Amino acid sequence: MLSAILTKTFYTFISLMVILNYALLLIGSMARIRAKVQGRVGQPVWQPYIDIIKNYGKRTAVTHGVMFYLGPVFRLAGGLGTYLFMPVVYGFVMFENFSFSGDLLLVMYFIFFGQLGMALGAGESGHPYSPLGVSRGLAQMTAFELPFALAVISIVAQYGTLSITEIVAAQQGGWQNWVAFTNPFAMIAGMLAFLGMSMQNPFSVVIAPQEIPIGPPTEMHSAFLGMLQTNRAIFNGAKMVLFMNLFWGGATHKYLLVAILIMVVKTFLIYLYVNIVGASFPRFKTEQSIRFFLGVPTIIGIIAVILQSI
Amino acid sequence: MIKRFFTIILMVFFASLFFPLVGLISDRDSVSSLAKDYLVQGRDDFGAANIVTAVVVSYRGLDTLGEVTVLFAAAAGISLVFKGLRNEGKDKKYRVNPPSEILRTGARVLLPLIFIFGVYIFINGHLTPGGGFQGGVVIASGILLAFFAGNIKELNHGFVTFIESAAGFSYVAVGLLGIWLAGGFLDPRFLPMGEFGSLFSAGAIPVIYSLIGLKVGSEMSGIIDAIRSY
Amino acid sequence: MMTNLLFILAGALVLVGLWGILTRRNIFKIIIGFSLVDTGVHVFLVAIGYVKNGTAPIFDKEYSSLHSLLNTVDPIPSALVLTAIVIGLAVTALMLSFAVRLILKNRTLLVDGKKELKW
Amino acid sequence: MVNPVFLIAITLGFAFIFPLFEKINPKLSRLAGILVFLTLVVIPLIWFINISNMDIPYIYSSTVGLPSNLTINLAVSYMEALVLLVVNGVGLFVYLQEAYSKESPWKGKQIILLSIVMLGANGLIITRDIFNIFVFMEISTISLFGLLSCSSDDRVFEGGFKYMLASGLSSVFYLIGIGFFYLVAGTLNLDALPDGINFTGGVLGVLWPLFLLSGVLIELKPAFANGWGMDTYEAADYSLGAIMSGIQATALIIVLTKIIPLIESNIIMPLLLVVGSITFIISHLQALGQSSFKKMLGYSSSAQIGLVLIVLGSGTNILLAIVLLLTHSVAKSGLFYTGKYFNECGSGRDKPLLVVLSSLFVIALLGLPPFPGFGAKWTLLQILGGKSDVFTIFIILLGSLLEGVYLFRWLGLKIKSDRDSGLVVSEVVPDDDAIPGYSSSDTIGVASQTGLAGLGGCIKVHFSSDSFSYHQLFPALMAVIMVVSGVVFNKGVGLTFRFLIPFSGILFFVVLDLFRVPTKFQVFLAIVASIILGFYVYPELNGFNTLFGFIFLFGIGVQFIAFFNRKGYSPGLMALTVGLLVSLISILTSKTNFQLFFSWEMMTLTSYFLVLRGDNAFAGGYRYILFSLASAFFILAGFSMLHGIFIGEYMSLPQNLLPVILIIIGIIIKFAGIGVHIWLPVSYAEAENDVSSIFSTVLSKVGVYMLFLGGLYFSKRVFKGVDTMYLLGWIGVLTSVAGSMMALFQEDIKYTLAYSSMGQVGYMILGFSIMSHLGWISSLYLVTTHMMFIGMLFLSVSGVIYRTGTRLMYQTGGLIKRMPLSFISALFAIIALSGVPPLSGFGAKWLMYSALLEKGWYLQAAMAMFASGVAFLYLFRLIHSIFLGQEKAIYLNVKEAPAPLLIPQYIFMICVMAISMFPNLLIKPLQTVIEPYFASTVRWEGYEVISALGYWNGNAVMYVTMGVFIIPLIWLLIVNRHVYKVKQFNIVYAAERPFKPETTHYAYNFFGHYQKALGFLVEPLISKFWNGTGILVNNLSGGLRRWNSGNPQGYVFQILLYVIFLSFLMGGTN
Repeated sequence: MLSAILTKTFYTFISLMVILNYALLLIGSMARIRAKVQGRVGQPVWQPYIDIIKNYGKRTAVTHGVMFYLGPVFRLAGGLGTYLFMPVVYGFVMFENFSFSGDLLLVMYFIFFGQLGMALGAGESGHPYSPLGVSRGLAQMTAFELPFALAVISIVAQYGTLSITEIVAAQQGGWQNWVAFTNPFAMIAGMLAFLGMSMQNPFSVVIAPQEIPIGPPTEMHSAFLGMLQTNRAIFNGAKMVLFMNLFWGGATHKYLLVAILIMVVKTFLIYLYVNIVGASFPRFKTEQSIRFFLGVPTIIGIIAVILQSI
Repeated sequence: MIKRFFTIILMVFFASLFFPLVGLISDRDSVSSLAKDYLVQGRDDFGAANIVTAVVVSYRGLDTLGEVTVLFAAAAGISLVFKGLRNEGKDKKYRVNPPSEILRTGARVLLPLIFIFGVYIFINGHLTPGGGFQGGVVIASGILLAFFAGNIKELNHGFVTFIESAAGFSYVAVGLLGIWLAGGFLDPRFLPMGEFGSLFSAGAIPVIYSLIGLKVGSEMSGIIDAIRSY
Repeated sequence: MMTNLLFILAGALVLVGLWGILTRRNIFKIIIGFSLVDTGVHVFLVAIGYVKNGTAPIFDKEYSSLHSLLNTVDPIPSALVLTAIVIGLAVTALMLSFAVRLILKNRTLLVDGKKELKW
Repeated sequence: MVNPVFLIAITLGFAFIFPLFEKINPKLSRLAGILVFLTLVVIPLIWFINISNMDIPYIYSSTVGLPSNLTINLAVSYMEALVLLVVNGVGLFVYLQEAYSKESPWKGKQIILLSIVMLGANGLIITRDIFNIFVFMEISTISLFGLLSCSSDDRVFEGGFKYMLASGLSSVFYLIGIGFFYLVAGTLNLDALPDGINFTGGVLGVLWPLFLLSGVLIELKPAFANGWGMDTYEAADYSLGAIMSGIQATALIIVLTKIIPLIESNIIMPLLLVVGSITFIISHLQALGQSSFKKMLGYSSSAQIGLVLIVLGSGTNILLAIVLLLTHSVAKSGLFYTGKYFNECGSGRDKPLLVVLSSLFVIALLGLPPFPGFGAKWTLLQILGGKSDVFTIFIILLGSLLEGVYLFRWLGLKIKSDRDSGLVVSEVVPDDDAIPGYSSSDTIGVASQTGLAGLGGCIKVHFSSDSFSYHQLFPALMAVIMVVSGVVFNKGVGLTFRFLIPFSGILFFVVLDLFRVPTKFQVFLAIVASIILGFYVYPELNGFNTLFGFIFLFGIGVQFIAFFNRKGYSPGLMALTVGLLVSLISILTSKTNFQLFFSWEMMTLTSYFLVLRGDNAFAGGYRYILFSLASAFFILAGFSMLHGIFIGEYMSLPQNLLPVILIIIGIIIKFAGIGVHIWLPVSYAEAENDVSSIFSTVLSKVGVYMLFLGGLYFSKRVFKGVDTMYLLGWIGVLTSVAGSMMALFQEDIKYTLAYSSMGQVGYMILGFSIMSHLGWISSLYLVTTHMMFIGMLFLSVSGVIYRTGTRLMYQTGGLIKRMPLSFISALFAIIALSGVPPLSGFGAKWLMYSALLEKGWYLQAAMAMFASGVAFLYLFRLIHSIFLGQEKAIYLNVKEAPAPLLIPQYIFMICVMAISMFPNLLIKPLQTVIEPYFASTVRWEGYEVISALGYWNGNAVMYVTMGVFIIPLIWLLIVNRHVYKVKQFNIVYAAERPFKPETTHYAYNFFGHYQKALGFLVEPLISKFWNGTGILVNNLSGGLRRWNSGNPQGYVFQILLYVIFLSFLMGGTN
């Protein structure tokens, strides 16, 4: 029993390290690519590491109250949880995480956990911009949840299971078995929803990071911000892994390293896609993005569901 | 105009309801079986020469009691109506012209006759056409005349009320006596039947009719007084 | 024959009375109309009691053989009419007294002169 | 045995002798009057007892002591004795009220006339002679006219004159009718008449009874020829209204029952049905638009008579008609008197007894329990349903609903507080240019949503010196008698004694109120009572009933603790709440449809009065009761077609689709499905806080219970090719979307919560309608857990409202520092409610989605997910606006919510946590409950529940969550050792200090962008629809009222028209 728990803890640690480092590098490299596209030099690839370490290293911090203090914890717990309830690499116990605790529905709902905690922490700061960002973020979230949910439902209908592992298993045997090709409408709806989920450019009104300090993390600094950044990496990674598992056949190979490599490639491409879109389109207002998600992506999602149910 | 038109249509409808119905009936050859029973037994049952009276006072005595009550209630109602008016302070006195000589003299001659006639009518109700109501109304007409001729200035309310109450109550009491002494409510046969066709015959029918006469007379006088004193 | 004539009379009285109620605007005329209707009904009731060649149902000592007994008119409608007349009288009297109050209050003889109660 | 003639002799003798008597001694004569009127009650009572004990069909008396065919006869049977008892009782009541009235007591002629009125009524009831009926009819009308003239309103002469014309005409018709009857049958005796009738004159052969019938019918004031009566009602004194509708109309109906056998039944029955239906509906509609209370009651009387005519015409048991008639008689006269006292004293808040009485009379009038009219209506509808007479059922229920519309409006207006505008306080965000927040303290207390005056929402009832007067004693006595007789009668219809015992709890608490027992002590007793009730009913419950019994008892029992927060007296509060609990439990223990419906209506009524206790609750209560009534009537209509088979025994139920649809529509209204939801937010929001909490936690589940009770009976019914459950499922999911969307845009926190609970109930319905094992589990799981977390949330919010005195969220802020315990409770509730793992709410979501996907209801699943996302939005807004953000200056000294409010929250929280950790604590029992209905489709592996599609291990989720939460927390604590707490305004604000908290607190119109995007979805179209319906009905009412133009000649015209109308009905078109 004890050894099992220890093993599990170790595996979890490995799994987390992999995703953390990978996601940080991914963010750093993507920032650099984007800078190149815009004709700038850009930050070094390891800049996210620097930021995180710097933030954790700050000696003074101010707090606005308990909830403010706990907000980043909630947020990080949400990210970690989301990640840990998913199998990362199909077929390896080490990267199975805690996916036995629950199925796809658990993952989808656990996303809210972090959102809520963060929102609460931001709310207590008393800065008006924080709840403003929260309200925008939540509003967008409900909107892109709909096409995403439709896509997921379509997949569930397709394979008759809610278990992520089984969904991945069902996609094995060649790219032609991937959901992206067996159920393209679901994939389109899901990938459109993913744009919103990753809060990149057309849908970046939530944090609007570079211009003015608005958005939920307005008042966050030092270790709080460090945690948020850690989470951002893990959470992003988790989301991309989720999408990879759902639409792009997951990552599997008989050798673990190859499997991880496959995951890296696939998630990189997914992230690249997000960034290409982000670099190409201007930002939507909140109501515009809500209308967008409830428009075409939702219709595509409905088509996907209908196609699966008949 | 349109109202008239609709009224006419309504009338036509009514006529077409009523006339065809009555048109189905022609003169009857005999009375109904119930009436036959009354005619045959009426004399033996109550010894009343006037069968209508027997029906009114005895066979359908309850109707008559009700009839008295209706009159009583109407009198009470009318007095309340005019009392309300008096209470509203509209008691401006109309100047009443003094009665003329002819009226006064005529009244002096006629009044006793009227009263006697009234009493005669209700006492003889079981023998001849007439009865309590007719007699009572005749008496009330005498009172009216007396008012006009100035013979009475004010009606003695206590007295009238007393007559009214006592007569009414006695009527009910006579009815109850019928239960205890004879066959049923308002059964007049607890008094001797007497000789057919004479004044003191037909059991309590003359008594009842007298009570009715008194009551009606006083009620009608009350009504006259109520209207007059406004 | 006699009965039918009386019926026609009764019907005519009722109709004339109703006409009066419906078309006259003077309250007293309406009440007169009502009296006419009432009278018509009384005539109708009396007519019902009519028997061909009947006499009044009042006996004297001689006039009491069974045959002649049955040659009278029906006494029941007469009795009913007696009651009905008195009741009609009471109603009319009360109606008149209400009319007096109404007229004094509205300061008009017209029945629809001042409608304070409606709907 | 007493001779019936004594009734006449006594009243008449008294009337005749009274003038003399009064001259001698006024006081004594009035006492004698009591004696006489009492005798009038006692005599029928003796008859009644004797007839029922000794099996004598009749007490017969012929006057004059001659054979009965020669004279006028009087007869009293069971029915007459009963009617006499009630009518004379009302007479006694009127006498006591008027002869001993405070100002202008009746004397002299008035008392005489009153006894003559009684004489008339008694005579009408006992006589067996058609001409004698005429005499008594005239007696009663003429004596009434006499009494009319004493009214304080001198318009009465106008009304009276019209009445006289009408009644004169009707007596003319009646006389003509007598003539015809005598012609045809040769007798006037009612017992001999049917044998004597042999009139065959072709077409006319059916028409000749027309005049007699018209005479009686017109006196009964049927619509559309009743304006004269209504005008009289308006101007006449209250007492006369009571006489007219309580005594005379009743007696006249008895007359009608006497002449019905004289007319061929295939003519008279349909005629009565038509006439009754027209009167019932039109009069109610006309009553709807009345501003005069008396006239409204007048129209209502006319309509009630219409109902009795319907019953007579439908050929069902005549006793039902009599029971309805008598209930009406007593209730209406009682209502006339309470109306009178109300008019003398204005608002009813400080007249508790009067409020109670008028409520009871209104309830009795509507035929709601526990009054006899309820059992009678029930039986009637059962009989009609058995005959599949849908049209008559429809008419009866529609009319009753219309009646509810105006009676409850009146009642609500009387009960409402002085600051209640009677309108629904604007629920949505005001225009952009309105300045949110308050600029000075004087705005507090203006809007009812704010206002520190409403602290604790205590109803301010003062027992002033004139709160009770001995005059109200008689109506009270009447009400008590009615309740008792109602219980007796309803017991006869099908309630068992044991079933009724718990309801005595209401009485018990009323008595406590009368003795001024403080609320706190009553609450204690109530808790004890609910425990006793639990033990008492536990053995009777099984399956669903146990579960719902737990929810009801535990839910309400725990929230009783919150009532400890009340100070002083809250008259009626505990009686009503305990009544609500008892009715809910009785719903569970019902074994027949009748018991079920009885409890259902009791539940409706007690909860309605609980709503009305709110300070601004008129509109809410009004909507609540109207929709509840409509719902109840739909259910009633459905029940009436089940042929008496209990809805729980679905196996033997008939296969007819109509009752299913009717019952389901009723239930949809009750759980506020989309389209019929407008009653819910207002009533939940405007009830007192602790009461709304009970509503939202417990009462909202009762509709769900009904669905489960009907269970499989509702399923597999195909409506136009679509499974009814499929439709219900869509209604459920749309309700949840609508509820969540509307909750999103409320500034008023209670509205938010109300809409939220509407949305959540939508999920429960969705789960039920899936009709699978998993679906039912999800529904029941949500039912149970929702009770807990909405209770936490509502009570937490109650604490905030209690402390701050405002319901508008943006006015508060930053309260986390002042009310941390409330915040924690709210936080947990929100996590659970929005379905975020690891708390129990996720279990509900998981079960539901699994069930939906298993069933293949994909689009519904997506909608449900969307709705739950929206739910997350408003929940965050709620907690943010209140507890986070900037503190307001005036709330700096706010204390933590009082303990009575906190304790139940934490009890619930413990339960929620337990269920979250160990979901099988709840799901396992649910499985056993559902076992008899569906085979299990989930299996268990330890704590892991596995469905056909997926799996969920609540225990593991909990541990993982704790792990991923605690480890970063420890990390943060290590890294972040030096933290400084900063002051409120120490924020990154462009290096400036923000102006003031009101402008810095981002809370007002929180989801403005959402409204811009999707606001069109929450356009109040449905409110507009219902408002439009209301306006339409009002206009209809206005139009119909205009028919009664007030012109005497117009009324005569109407009467003549009516006779012609009757002739058409009788003779057909030929």
